[in-house]
Amino acid sequence: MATVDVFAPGEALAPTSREVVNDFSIQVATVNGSGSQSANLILLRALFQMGIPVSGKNLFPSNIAGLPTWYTIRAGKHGFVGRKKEIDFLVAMNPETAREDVINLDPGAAVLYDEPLNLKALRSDVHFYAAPFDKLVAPLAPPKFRKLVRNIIYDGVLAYLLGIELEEVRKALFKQFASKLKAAEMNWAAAQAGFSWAQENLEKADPFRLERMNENQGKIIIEGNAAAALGAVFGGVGVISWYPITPSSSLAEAAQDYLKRFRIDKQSGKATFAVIQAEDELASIGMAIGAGWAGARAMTTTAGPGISLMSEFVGLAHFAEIPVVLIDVQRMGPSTGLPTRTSQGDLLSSATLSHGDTMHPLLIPANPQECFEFAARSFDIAERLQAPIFVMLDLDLGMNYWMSEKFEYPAWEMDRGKVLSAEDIEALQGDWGRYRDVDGDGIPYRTLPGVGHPQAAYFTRGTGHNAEAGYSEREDDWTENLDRLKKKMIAARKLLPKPVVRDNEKAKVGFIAAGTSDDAVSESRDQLARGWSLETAYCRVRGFPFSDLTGEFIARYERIYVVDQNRDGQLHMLLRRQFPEFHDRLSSICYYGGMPLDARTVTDAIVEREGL
Amino acid sequence: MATVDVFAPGEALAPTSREVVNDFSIQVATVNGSGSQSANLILLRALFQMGIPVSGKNLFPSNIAGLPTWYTIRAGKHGFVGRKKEIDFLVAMNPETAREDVINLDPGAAVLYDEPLNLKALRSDVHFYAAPFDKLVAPLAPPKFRKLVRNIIYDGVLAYLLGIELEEVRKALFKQFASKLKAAEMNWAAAQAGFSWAQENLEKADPFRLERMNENQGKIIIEGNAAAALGAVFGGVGVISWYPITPSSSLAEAAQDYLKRFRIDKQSGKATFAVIQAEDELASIGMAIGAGWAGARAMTTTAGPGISLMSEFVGLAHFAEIPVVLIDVQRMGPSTGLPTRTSQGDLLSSATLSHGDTMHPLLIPANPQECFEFAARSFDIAERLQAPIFVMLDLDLGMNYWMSEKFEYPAWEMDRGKVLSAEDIEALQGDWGRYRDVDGDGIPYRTLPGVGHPQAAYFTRGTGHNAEAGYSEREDDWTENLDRLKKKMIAARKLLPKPVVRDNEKAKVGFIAAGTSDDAVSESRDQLARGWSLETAYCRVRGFPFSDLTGEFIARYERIYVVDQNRDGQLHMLLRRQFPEFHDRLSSICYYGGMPLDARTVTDAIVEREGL
Amino acid sequence: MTAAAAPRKAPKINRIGLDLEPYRGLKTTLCAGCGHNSISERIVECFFEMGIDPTQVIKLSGIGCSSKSPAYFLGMSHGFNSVHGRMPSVGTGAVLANKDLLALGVTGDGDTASIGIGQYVHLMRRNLPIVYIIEDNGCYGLTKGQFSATADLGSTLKTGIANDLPPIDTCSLAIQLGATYVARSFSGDKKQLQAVFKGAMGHRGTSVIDVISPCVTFNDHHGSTRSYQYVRDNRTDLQTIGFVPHFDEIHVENGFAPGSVREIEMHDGSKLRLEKLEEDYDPGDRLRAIERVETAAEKGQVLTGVFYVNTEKPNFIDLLNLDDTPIARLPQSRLRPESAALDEVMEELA
Amino acid sequence: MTAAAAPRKAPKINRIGLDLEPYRGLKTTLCAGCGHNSISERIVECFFEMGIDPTQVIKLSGIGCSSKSPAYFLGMSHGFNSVHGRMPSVGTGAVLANKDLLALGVTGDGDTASIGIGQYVHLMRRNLPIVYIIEDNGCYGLTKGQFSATADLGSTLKTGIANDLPPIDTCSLAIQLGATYVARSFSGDKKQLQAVFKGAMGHRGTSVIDVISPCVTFNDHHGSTRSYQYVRDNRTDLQTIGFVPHFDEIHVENGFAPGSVREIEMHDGSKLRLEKLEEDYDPGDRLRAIERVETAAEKGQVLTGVFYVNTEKPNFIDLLNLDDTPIARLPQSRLRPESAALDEVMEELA
Ligand SMILES: Cc1ncc(C[n+]2csc(CCOP(=O)(O)OP(=O)(O)O)c2C)c(N)n1
Ligand SMILES: Cc1ncc(C[n+]2csc(CCOP(=O)(O)OP(=O)(O)O)c2C)c(N)n1
Ligand code: SF4
Ligand code: SF4
Ligand SMILES: [Mg+2]
Ligand SMILES: [Mg+2]
Repeated sequence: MATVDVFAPGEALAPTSREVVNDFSIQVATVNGSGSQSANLILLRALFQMGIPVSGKNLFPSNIAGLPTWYTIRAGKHGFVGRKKEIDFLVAMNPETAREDVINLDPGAAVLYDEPLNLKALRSDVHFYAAPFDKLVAPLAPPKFRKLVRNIIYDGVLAYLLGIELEEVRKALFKQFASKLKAAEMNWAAAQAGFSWAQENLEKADPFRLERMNENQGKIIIEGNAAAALGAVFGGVGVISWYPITPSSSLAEAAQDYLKRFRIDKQSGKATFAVIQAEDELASIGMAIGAGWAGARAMTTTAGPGISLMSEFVGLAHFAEIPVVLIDVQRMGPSTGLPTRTSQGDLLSSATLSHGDTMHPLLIPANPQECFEFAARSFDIAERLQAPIFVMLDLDLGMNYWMSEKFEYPAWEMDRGKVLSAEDIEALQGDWGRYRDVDGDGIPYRTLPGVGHPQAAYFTRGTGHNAEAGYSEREDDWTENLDRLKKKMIAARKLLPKPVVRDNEKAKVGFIAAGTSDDAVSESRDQLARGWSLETAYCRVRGFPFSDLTGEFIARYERIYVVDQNRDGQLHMLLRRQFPEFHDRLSSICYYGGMPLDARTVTDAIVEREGL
Repeated sequence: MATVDVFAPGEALAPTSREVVNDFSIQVATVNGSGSQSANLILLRALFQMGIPVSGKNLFPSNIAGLPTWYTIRAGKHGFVGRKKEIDFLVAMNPETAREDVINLDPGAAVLYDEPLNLKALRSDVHFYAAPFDKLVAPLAPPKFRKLVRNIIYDGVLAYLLGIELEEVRKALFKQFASKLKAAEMNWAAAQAGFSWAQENLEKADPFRLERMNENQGKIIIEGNAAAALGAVFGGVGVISWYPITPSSSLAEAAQDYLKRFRIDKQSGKATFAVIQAEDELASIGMAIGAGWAGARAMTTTAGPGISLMSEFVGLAHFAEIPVVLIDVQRMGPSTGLPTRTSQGDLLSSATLSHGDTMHPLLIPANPQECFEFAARSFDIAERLQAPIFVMLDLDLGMNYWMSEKFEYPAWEMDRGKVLSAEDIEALQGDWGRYRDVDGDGIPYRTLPGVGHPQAAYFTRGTGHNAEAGYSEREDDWTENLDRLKKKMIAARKLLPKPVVRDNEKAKVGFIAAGTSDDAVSESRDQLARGWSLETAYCRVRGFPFSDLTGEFIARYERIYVVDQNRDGQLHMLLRRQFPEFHDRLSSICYYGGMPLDARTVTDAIVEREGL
Repeated sequence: MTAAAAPRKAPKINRIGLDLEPYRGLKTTLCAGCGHNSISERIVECFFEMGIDPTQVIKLSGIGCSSKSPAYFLGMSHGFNSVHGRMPSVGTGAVLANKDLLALGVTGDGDTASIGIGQYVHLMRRNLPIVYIIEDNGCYGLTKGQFSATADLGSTLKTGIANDLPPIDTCSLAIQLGATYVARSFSGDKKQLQAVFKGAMGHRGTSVIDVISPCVTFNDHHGSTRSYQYVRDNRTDLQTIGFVPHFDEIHVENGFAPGSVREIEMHDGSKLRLEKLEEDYDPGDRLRAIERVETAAEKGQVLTGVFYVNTEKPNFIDLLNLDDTPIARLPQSRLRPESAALDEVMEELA
Repeated sequence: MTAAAAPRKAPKINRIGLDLEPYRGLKTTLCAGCGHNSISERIVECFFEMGIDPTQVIKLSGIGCSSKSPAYFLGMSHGFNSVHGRMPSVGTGAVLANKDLLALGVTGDGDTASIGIGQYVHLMRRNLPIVYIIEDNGCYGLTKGQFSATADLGSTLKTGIANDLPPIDTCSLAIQLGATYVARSFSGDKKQLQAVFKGAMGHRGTSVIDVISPCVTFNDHHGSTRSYQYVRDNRTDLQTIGFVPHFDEIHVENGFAPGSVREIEMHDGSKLRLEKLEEDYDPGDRLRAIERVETAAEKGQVLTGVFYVNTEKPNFIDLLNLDDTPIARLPQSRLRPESAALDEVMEELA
């Protein structure tokens, strides 16, 4: 049930006059560990430099080398660069998947392939270009480098076929191999060779073409993990304890690199941070909690299995009221699941992680800028609330390359929360209670170990306690404490980023989505408006518990579709939990195939549900 | 806002002619580790033997010796033996709490106290009896036994004051000290001494009295943990791996005792079971999963912190479809919380334990019979569904003494689920797939390791797999598998115990509750009917996901009060999740003070909400 | 890509009448040249040559490149690729449920010594009958090469960063904590690996074999102490190891110098023949074994050989005194006590 | 109930001008006679006598009777009673955040050796500056007396059931894995305990002190190897231990036979004086130490003394090369890089 107009399958193909400019997808099918990543990034950068809105998404297997990998570049002249479900231009380099890759194409697509694969015979309704990569690479590089250089050749061929400016390929290439000039030269020769060969041997027949635009002024290209890492660094993180796990490892590793660069004293060589690769996730969250308790801005990074392992400790941090940041780069679960596929499957488990009555604030960024900002702000929120805060990225956001505005320097004062100094304690003559609700917002005051005042100490515990932090099993102490914790979490709403609301006076239908569903929903709204004249409103939530503004949004529209990248509609569930009165307006659209969500999937669902 | 008629506080007290027979509460306040447990159990048993409906609840601190403990016996001639909020007859043996204990009494209550405590001065509106326990004990036992024997004396005094038949005290006492005849004799002398002294020195002034009934024919007294342990033994458990944690340790320990008694071959001395005290909860659930995978009926026992630690492994068992039983004896969380207080705080976290989309069936017993039956049945359900099954006891049910009908021998055939034998595989000529949905119920077939057929093996994993158990990262394999798992969990409803429904044609108001809320809700319904003429219906759910019958119940009543023993209304949340269309009928009554729920708390809430 | 290939000279049919095929697994998806692939090949050979019924074997693993490898051998055996670092508990449960199966655990150094060290320690204490192979590359292969807890002091990452924490020696720990067959070998030494594996297969107690198994992608460079080159340059053999299968009494694999050989009879009747290279080394002496292994570590030697064997100590199944029929195979009549038993208890509680 | 009471002869005011009161904690809620109470008393005395500022100490624990005890000493110090078995990670984080604090971990044998052995092992590797006291009663006191993983082979429960798994020796493990001050003592030996504690307080690395601390309620009976009686009957001292505080150079606590005394200078300048009772024992020899401890275990000796000291090895904070100001005290200006730094990165990514 496709919603974009297509050829009838099997129909033979004549060279087309219809042109598709700057709005299509290119997919390169290779084998991982074969070094195609460089070639793909150069392609991505070249388009970026040509001022075309673009994104690059890597679909890779959960192993190290030798298995199929697909890299997809989406050019989107209207600014929509979410995944496109259909592949328009395929570069088929992998013998293992080439057949299936070609068969899955929509008619009218184009294929550049490695000549020996002989794909042309497979169907007549797509455009084929064959290139003899082995032959081309032979004169360019000594045998041991050929595997890598070979891939750069397709960059050159594509440059010719799609109209990518060769100068931009050169710039991107030299940026990519900045530290290895020799390799750069060799690869640049390969790109040129590909281009020349194509110029002489291929005849352009497909409609896909790129041309310079002017959309990327002042923009950058970055993965969400690197953006969040930078956010943590500029947010003043002090201690990062982590355990390697896809897709979060690169976040901790990037943070470590940036910290080494910017947070080591030039004179003394000494560090204002500690990054610890812990022995597992129980240890990494334990260390972060210990550090948060002792007054450092502390965080850990992980993915689903780590969240599960951290469950007991997060309950402790919640109940003992210790600031700590957890960045969860969500991958597809349950269990070990699909470690290299994206999902929003940890929303529910994170929001109520641990046994007993708990609730934890979530921040849900949708783009690198928000990764940066939310990571930086998460420490303020954690220290203000004295609670664990989850920053919910996902694999798509974290590991793929996104265009972004440049990040704004965090000009705000850090909020270190309600911390009493020795002078404060002195002024209070020691009359303070660690868990007293002095301000009526449920948030108590704390002291840091070592503050040095004889009346500053208190005893932290996960067991029942009274307002003075004394051990207590009394019914009234317990219920008062739990009530205060609830109050505090309700107060949390105000500290979290507000939803991004796109009202629409003409609309009866609204969307609610979070995180990386944004691209697909935005593009789908465009498709619906243009293809079906369906006007829609849109509220992108960015924090849980949800803002009142979200409730007000729901109240304004008759039918709200909540888009989730998980099976059970976890965002939908959390919304219904907080806004039960609107339960019958909220319906759920779930995608859980592990690919980045695409607009067509959303549009198809709406078309069906709305009976369009 | 009390709902039972009381004296005006402070009003002086005349000996009363109003008699309260067989329906009141006795509380013994002592210090733990002082051996009062025996004295209290003897009291409980004596009442039981007198045919009076009775329960005994121990309120103890989370330490080993030296802190205040309260033992409460509830006699309930109408069969309501849930906790009574008011203490009617206090035995004050603990100097540390005596003052507060007395002050908290309602007017008209009675107090037996240790003479030196001199409590009489505290107020004039309760009945006091002072006994010189030290003086009385001196001639009865050598110094080192006096601490223990002293407590038995209050049994004797109470026997006189309340009309407990001394012969029943004797029987209970000799049962209690069955293996230690010397101790029995010494204690029997103490009981008699208490009785005689009271006879000679006390004048009965309070209204509370016990007299023989005939309600306990064929009944037993047992803790829920022992009942569940028996259930596991008769359910055919093969491997129990556990880690000590209050309040579940006694379950595993009782199971081990029963297994040693009934499941060791008399001739060979060999065991048909293995009980392993693991090194922690990650290991105990891992062992149980390994055993379930290899074909044994396997279980683990734990409490909230353990549930949190088991989170990752439970996701594996869910996703790899391995039968395993988890018994969670719930205590008060979050975090270490109140280890010796009861709650229903793990319903939500257990139902969706682990990251990603998961769902796990819960069985929620309300009494020892159900503990027995559900524990036994849980293995059938686990093996039928090939999934982790949670049996949700709580501290009140697990560790306190309950009257019960005798358990019925499980006459049903064990359901070992869809397991293919070597012959089956042969007949299929090896054409089977571990995760194929052959029967359309979402439940696949499995083989056990060692079954011996060359085509029987498959590879179990927590990563993505296809219907043949082959590793797969394909979008279609993944979504089909997740869809099947969902279908399976929906099918689970039919395997779970149906709700106990008490319809009421005259009622517009209904209750939904689960587990140990039963006593309080049942008694509250009686109070509401008699005190406020409010007729109510009642549906006690016993499994999650909920039966359709529960949905139908909700549809029949205008206003449904969902009673929860946790702060956030977890049962209420789960009901709203499954039956969103009824969200506005369902309102939530939550108690989370850690005591066993009492009727008055429920009644007070209804009276207020219904504006009675 | 290398399939777990057959040895060249192996006989076509083994003593239980099977050819090599049933012992093979799927095509490996590990990197070409990965030490783990060689280990898979040895496993295929050893089970074939010993004539063990593959349907009576279970393969257990955690998470990692190494932990994937059970898919690449013994395709007729049930396999369980569990969660990261917690395979020992899963294996324990499986063996409790069915003590008649031969349990083969294959895991990584990260899986065992980093996240998994707690379960490892307790597994050793129990002396559960299991063959526990650590494919030890000193790093986390599957997550792209970070240090694991067996990385040596000073060993470097590809980025040049040096490890500054002392390694956990899984062998000396195993000996200390109660394992009863402990060896270290090298993925590149076919002969030694075979002898050591076969010895373990005949042992009914916890066998730990730490196999140095280089990660060609992330840890095979100069500066790494787990590279093929480093192992070749720094390897010290404790013994020359021969093996005489229980079904083949006459055959002697090596011509040993008389007197210098120590023969150990395993539980299945096979004999491990250790030709001493270090004069007075006694693999029955627990304290000496620990000391020798620790000394090697201090000196930067890659010491290989059978460090410790104890065939006397009762294993966990012995301690539990389990019924002859495995628990998993017991019928309802043996699992559910008679109704008289319930009556008895009810009577007591009445 | 015993309060953590003062020593009788202690001077009234210590060198930083405090009396004993600030070193005390709440009244204990442990059983009367519990070994843990004696340890609390020693902690109070040692911190008082060494004149350590209690506001610069943090107390860390897991869950158990032992782990409760930090509430009963050093009331002026921040305390953190965390989760079962995972105190090492919490302590690590706290020390990273504020390296200037003296970290005192107090835990049980169940907390450390059963559920916590994984974190324990990794703590040892890091040589984090922390004083880690194990209150070792061979059982789980708080959950009513089950065996822990340090219970000796054959030691019995009150029910008569004997332990059949080998114990984990936390000391030999600590030495093997990298701890740099490792001792065993007895809750009933006030003098030894004081010297051993004070030595640890002056050490900047991981100090492990395994204190045999009988559980009078569940594990003090005949048949237990952790009863007061058993320890008295089977105790062997490695040394007689004296201590000279750094602020008191002249004072010599014991009259040692000349030549037989080994003096070790701790990081704070205090001196530990070990009068050798076993001739050639050298607490600097890692392998000998492991061997001696393991031998004692095999013989059923309760060996006490300072087993191993290494004041040379860099600790975890040294390795991290942290700024002089503890991370927790750094102002915003030092935590947030200048805007130029962000500009630089943005430029690279443009
Ligand atoms: C709970 C959890 N944490 C982290 C991971 C990520 N992870 C996968 S494999 C691996 C390390 C494997 O290292 P090792 O056991 O040495 O195996 P190798 O790949 O080196 O053979 C990690 C950390 C995971 N799968 N699960
Ligand atoms: C995760 C978790 N599992 C189990 C428990 C229950 N528990 C509390 S204390 C304890 C054992 C403590 O033993 P040990 O550390 O030796 O301390 P002791 O009481 O003997 O001093 C256990 C198992 C818990 N609190 N948390
Ligand atoms: S990454 Fe290393 S360990 Fe993993 S398969 Fe490749 S070579 Fe082997
Ligand atoms: S139970 Fe044992 S360990 Fe706990 S306080 Fe009592 S004596 Fe001490
Ligand atoms: Mg490894
Ligand atoms: Mg203990």
